[in-house]
Amino acid sequence: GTESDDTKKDDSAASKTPENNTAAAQETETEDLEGSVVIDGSGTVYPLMARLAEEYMINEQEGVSVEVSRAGTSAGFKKFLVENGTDFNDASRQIKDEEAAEADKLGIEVKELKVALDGLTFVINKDNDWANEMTPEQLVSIFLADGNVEKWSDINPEWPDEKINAMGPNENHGTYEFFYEKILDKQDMNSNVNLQQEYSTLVNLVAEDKNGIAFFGFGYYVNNQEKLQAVGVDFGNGPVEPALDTIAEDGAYADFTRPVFTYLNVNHAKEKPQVRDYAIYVMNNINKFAGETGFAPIPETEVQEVISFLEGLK
Amino acid sequence: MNSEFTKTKEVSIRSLIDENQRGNSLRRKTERLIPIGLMLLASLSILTTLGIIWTLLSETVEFFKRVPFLDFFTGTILKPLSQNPEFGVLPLLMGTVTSSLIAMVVAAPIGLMAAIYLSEYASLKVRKVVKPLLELLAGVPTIVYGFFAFTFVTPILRELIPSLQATNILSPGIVMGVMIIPMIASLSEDAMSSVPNAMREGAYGLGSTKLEVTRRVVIPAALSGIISSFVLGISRAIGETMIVTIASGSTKNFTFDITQSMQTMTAYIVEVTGGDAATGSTVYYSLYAVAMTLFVFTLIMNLLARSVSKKFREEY
Amino acid sequence: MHMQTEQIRLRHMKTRLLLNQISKFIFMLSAFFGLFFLAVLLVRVVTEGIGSINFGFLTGKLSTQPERAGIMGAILGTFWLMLVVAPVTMFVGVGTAIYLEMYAKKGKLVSFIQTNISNLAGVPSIVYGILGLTVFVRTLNLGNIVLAGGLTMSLLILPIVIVASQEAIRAIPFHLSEASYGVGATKWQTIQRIILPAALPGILTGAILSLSRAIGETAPLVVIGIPALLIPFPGSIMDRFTVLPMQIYYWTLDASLVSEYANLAAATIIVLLVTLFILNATAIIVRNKFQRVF
Amino acid sequence: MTVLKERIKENSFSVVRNENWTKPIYETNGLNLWYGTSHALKNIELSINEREVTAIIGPSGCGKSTFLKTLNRMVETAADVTISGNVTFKGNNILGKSMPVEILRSKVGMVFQKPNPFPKSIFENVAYGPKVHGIRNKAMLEMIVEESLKKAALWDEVKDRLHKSAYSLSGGQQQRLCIARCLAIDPEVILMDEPTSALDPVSTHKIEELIRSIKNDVTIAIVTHNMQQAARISDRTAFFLNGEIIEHNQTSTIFNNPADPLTDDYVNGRFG
Amino acid sequence: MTVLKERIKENSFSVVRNENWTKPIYETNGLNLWYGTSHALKNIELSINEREVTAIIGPSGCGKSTFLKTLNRMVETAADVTISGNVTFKGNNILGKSMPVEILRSKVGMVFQKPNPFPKSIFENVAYGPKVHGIRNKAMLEMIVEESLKKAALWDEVKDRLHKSAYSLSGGQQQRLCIARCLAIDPEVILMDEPTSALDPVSTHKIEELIRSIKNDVTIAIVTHNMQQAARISDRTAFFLNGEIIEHNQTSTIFNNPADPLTDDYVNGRFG
Ligand SMILES: Nc1ncnc2c1ncn2[C@@H]1O[C@H](COP(=O)(O)OP(=O)(O)OP(=O)(O)O)[C@@H](O)[C@H]1O
Ligand SMILES: Nc1ncnc2c1ncn2[C@@H]1O[C@H](COP(=O)(O)OP(=O)(O)OP(=O)(O)O)[C@@H](O)[C@H]1O
Ligand SMILES: [Mg+2]
Ligand SMILES: [Mg+2]
Repeated sequence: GTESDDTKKDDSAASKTPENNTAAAQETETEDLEGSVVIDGSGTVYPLMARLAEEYMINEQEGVSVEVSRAGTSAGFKKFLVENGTDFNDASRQIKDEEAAEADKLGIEVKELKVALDGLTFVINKDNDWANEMTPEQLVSIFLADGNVEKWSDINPEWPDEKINAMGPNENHGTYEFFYEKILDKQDMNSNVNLQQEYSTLVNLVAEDKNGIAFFGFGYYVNNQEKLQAVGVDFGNGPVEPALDTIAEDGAYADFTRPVFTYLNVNHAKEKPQVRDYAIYVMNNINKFAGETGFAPIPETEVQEVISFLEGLK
Repeated sequence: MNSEFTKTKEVSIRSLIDENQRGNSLRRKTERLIPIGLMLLASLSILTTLGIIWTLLSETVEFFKRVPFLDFFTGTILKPLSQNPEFGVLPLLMGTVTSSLIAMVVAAPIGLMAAIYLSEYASLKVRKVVKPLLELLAGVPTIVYGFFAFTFVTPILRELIPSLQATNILSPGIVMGVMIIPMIASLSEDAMSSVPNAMREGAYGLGSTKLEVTRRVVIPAALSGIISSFVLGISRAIGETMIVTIASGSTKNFTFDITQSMQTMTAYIVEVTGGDAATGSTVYYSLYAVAMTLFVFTLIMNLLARSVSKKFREEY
Repeated sequence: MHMQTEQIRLRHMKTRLLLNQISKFIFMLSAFFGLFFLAVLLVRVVTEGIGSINFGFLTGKLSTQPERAGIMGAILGTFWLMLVVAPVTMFVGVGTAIYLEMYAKKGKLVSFIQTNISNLAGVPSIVYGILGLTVFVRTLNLGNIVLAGGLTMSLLILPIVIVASQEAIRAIPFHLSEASYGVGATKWQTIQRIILPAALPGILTGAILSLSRAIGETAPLVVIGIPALLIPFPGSIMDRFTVLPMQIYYWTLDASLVSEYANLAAATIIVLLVTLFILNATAIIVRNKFQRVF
Repeated sequence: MTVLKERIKENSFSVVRNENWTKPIYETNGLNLWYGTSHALKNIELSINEREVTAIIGPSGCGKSTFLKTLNRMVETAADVTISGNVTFKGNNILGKSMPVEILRSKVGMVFQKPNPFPKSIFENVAYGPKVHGIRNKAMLEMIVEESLKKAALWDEVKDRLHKSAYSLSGGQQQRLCIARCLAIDPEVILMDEPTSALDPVSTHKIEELIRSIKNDVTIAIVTHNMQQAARISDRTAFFLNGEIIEHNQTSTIFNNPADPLTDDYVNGRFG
Repeated sequence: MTVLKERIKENSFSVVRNENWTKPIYETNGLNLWYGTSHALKNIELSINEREVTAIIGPSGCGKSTFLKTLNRMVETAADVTISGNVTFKGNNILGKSMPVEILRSKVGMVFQKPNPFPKSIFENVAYGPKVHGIRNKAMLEMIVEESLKKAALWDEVKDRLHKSAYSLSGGQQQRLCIARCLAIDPEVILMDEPTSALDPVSTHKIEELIRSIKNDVTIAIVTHNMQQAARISDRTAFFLNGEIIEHNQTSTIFNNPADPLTDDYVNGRFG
């Protein structure tokens, strides 16, 4: 109950600033634009970016067609880093060195736009009344190859003497990459962990399994709150529930928080007014829609920085 | 019309035809080109086969340069994307075989009995209604079956089998079986109705009941056709993709436990192509190796079905 | 001997007749099982999806907002896909069938082609997806456009169209060809004037049925990487596109993100099934209307 | 036709006047049959006498086979058949529900135009009937098979290869095998539908001999398009045309002194 | 057979002795034909005379249809047919490459056992032949259709519904339509394969009349299983058995005084 109230509050708070900015943006936009803006990349970021694109086409520029696809971060970069490639590439991770090098080679100037924050959320079954709060170490031990945890009682002797069914998204997902690199610190994952391609599968598995525990992005939890409960993580100062206000770069949930991005082809932004206009629109409105799609907003200062960079492109 | 007129006209018909025929040698020559053009069209199907084989083979060869042949076919662990990838295909084979077997357990008896009913028992009217309806069942897109298995059959099965997982191989297996029923029913029915009626009449004439005619005359005579319909059904189940993809998850379990999630070869292909597998990575090549295995599997099944049914056609 | 057999005969008759009755009942249940399943499936899908079907849904663009989402893009995509698949398969399929039935000497080559076709019909659709991905999308570098998807689908259903056309041609009684040859018509004249017109209903029926297979097929497009996303309505065969089953697939999976998507998926299934139903009904009408008179 | 009707009337009073008249085993009364809407048998009145050979002749499509198949209700295996009227077999109306077709058919054997042995061994073909009727005893079966094959004049030709496929026999042998298969269930009537029309002269001759030799035991109704055959082997002949009986009488009368000019035209080949 | 051979020998010296002997339009010489490995025609020596009706009789499967279809090379449409020997049509060997089959067939019409009109209108059926031979002129086509239908004695029955489907006609009318279709290309020979065996007495009679009326213009070879029909309408008769010609002679001789006992057996219905 409380979390969703928080969400709403956060929403209305965030929506203030964009309105001002939209007004500002409208001044510069004297003519009706047309043409297309092509976006591809991460499926995690897709809901947010698709939402923005829709709003843009309905409210701002009817003549511009914004196309959003979700081939995945890496596949998206492949379409991004070619001649006449896509204008934006959504990414649930930062651009890799090889990819950046490829961009240099092709003479594509790439600008990283951080668009939102995602909190890695651990979910358990609604009937699970013991593991509602855990420490990061406890959580990690469940997923580690040499964590020596098989049953709940291995973590806490008072907990049931039943096997834990750990699950998560498979290696196709940026979420897995983040979990493996940042949370597990690149230690081997327990081979018993049930890795799934589809988030819907994970949601169902945990919703039906009293001993299930899974991790994924906050968005998938927000939308399934009636089926799942989130584990409050005790980073040392008492348990913290993932929520839009705790998932912030300096929030209480920061340790399990990662940024998501979209990468802009600056050359295109210079050549095509609609691309630049859209980029500015995205940054102006990003925090308004982040909450709705299960992401936490990024600091307003960062937004302004990027906007002034974009306005400088002409 | 007077006969004088008729007479002259008659002559002119014949001479007109003869004249046209003389001028027709060009036409006859161009006619010779037609079969050549048509043959080119027909060869397109061979080209398709070659295309499939070439596509699969070239990348599969690359895969086996990286992963030893034996490891692939005897490995029980499949972790294609992990940091220490392992490429054992057995979990996928297990998933494929298990789901196909479940499907056949459902489809073979029901399909055969439905075929018997339609071919031997049903009145023309019933047949006229039931057959197109069964065709309709066969025409339902598999994605719909997948949706149905996942959102409806699994929850119902979980009421009966509490230990059943939300994604499991049992539910898609059963639904796949239902999907195959029309195919087996219609192919077996074809086989049974091509048993000459004379043979049935011979048996009826001796006072046999329908059941006896069916059991002792029709089924033995149609046996190879029926078996071939089963084999084709298996082949169809092996190649089915969307139902298992949606309803069985992507756990690469090497297990006999049908209440668990298992991945089939087809679902693996969907998983890998849907993901970020970079061209040139081993994962990318594994896609082709699995597809090749799948292709060979179904090819063997089809050839088997064909040779079985051929044998049967030779009988009369 | 006579008396003995007579007695045995009568003794067994009751059991035999009873067995016959029982098994008839079981066979009948089996035949109706599939239909029962079909009915449950339809009821389930309709109750779940009918509420979401309205004008906006049918004509609207795709959206992440369930109440705003429409499937016009997928409908148009399906339409454009058919515009590629239908002519390609008809041309190649009927041509191949004519060659095999009318011209080719029955021999090794024909039986090779025939075996090949029936094997192609048994190749899993996902393998065609890989073929399409490798050849059309990557090697020919067409990308995820209607043409690439259409050609892939064409290859997929070609064997069905060929076999259906062959059957339609074979069903034309030979005495009609005989009559035509008998007045001195050439082979091509006979094909053109007698066989094709008579076989047309059969060919069309087969073509429509295989088109409906193509409309419902998902796996190859998943492999090719057809997105079900925010893209403009396709306006030509060179545009990117999505189709109804892809939309169902994504909405089924994304239902964990937005639970209303499950209803949208069911609604899309209804649209898809209605489309297929119309096509099938057309096929049946064609078949009955031009019911063979010869 | 009038002659026949009178006779049937007489018969219903059991007044047997004709010296050649034996007991009728079959009697049909106002028999009509439709395939869908096409009227294939029209008001057939005909009786078939016990231990006689009745030939049924008529041009193609006149309903000969249909009539024959009505006698053992095989005609009902076709789709959408409607029958009205009476067909009595030994006094019981076979069209009613009273008698299961299986019992009727076990008493009325049938031989078809094209030999139709089962794809089984010669032995199994003959043993099929007894087996479905519940005879399991092996010695008994062997005895039945031997006896039936002997009656069908086939025993000597096949006794060394009883367990070979029936398809290894020639057409004429297959036809005799089918007759043996009938005889194995000891029928009272055998219906034969053009049994020799697909056979060579020698086989035809053998079958005709066979018919002559068994007609003391069984009643035979035979459809033939070969008028001379009808003349050679039958006691009575019925002439069908367009689903009607034009004439039914002693064979010699039909061929030499027919009452109806149509019969005369037909037996003299002026049509058909 | 000996009789025939002698006659052929005589004929090869063009010594026409018999008063009924007209010019042969067809001559076959050592004609053999195999379907695959089965030998369907064995060393056939037969000539067919111009403006005569030649009947071909014999039991089922003896090769009558095969022989007839060899005369317009229709037999080659079956798979795996091997032919050896000579068949000359007006002096040209038709089995060689010299004459395209289309030309041969435009001169040799064919009528089949089952009426086989095209699924088109009556008019289109008759106009089909002229059309494929390049006659486009509408008035001309109309004239040809009318004339052909008149010759086939069908005009009066169909003149008001020329554009109705040919399937709306009765079987007998359809058969006459098929004959009209042949006549429309003004053939020199018409081959008829049991043209009346599926027809009723009245239709049969009409077709026989028709044959009589056109035989002054065209040569006719007719296969029939109806011996009386052969006797009624043919000038000469050839008796086939197992792919061989047993006897070929004037019709009256074949029926009344056959040289071969097999012929005698057959025409008197002792087999077949
Ligand atoms: N199963 C069937 N369904 C519909 N019509 C039928 C069926 N069997 C026969 N007929 C029709 O009934 C009529 C009588 O057919 P039947 O087979 O009894 O003739 P027949 O005298 O035996 O001919 P034939 O000498 O050719 O064997 C024919 O017009 C035939 O077309
Ligand atoms: N297309 C074919 N392929 C193989 N064998 C054939 C073919 N057509 C006919 N035959 C065989 O050739 C032989 C002669 O057949 P044909 O049709 O000429 O006999 P027919 O005298 O016309 O018989 P019917 O009186 O039954 O019409 C038969 O043994 C037949 O089985
Ligand atoms: Mg009959
Ligand atoms: Mg013939």
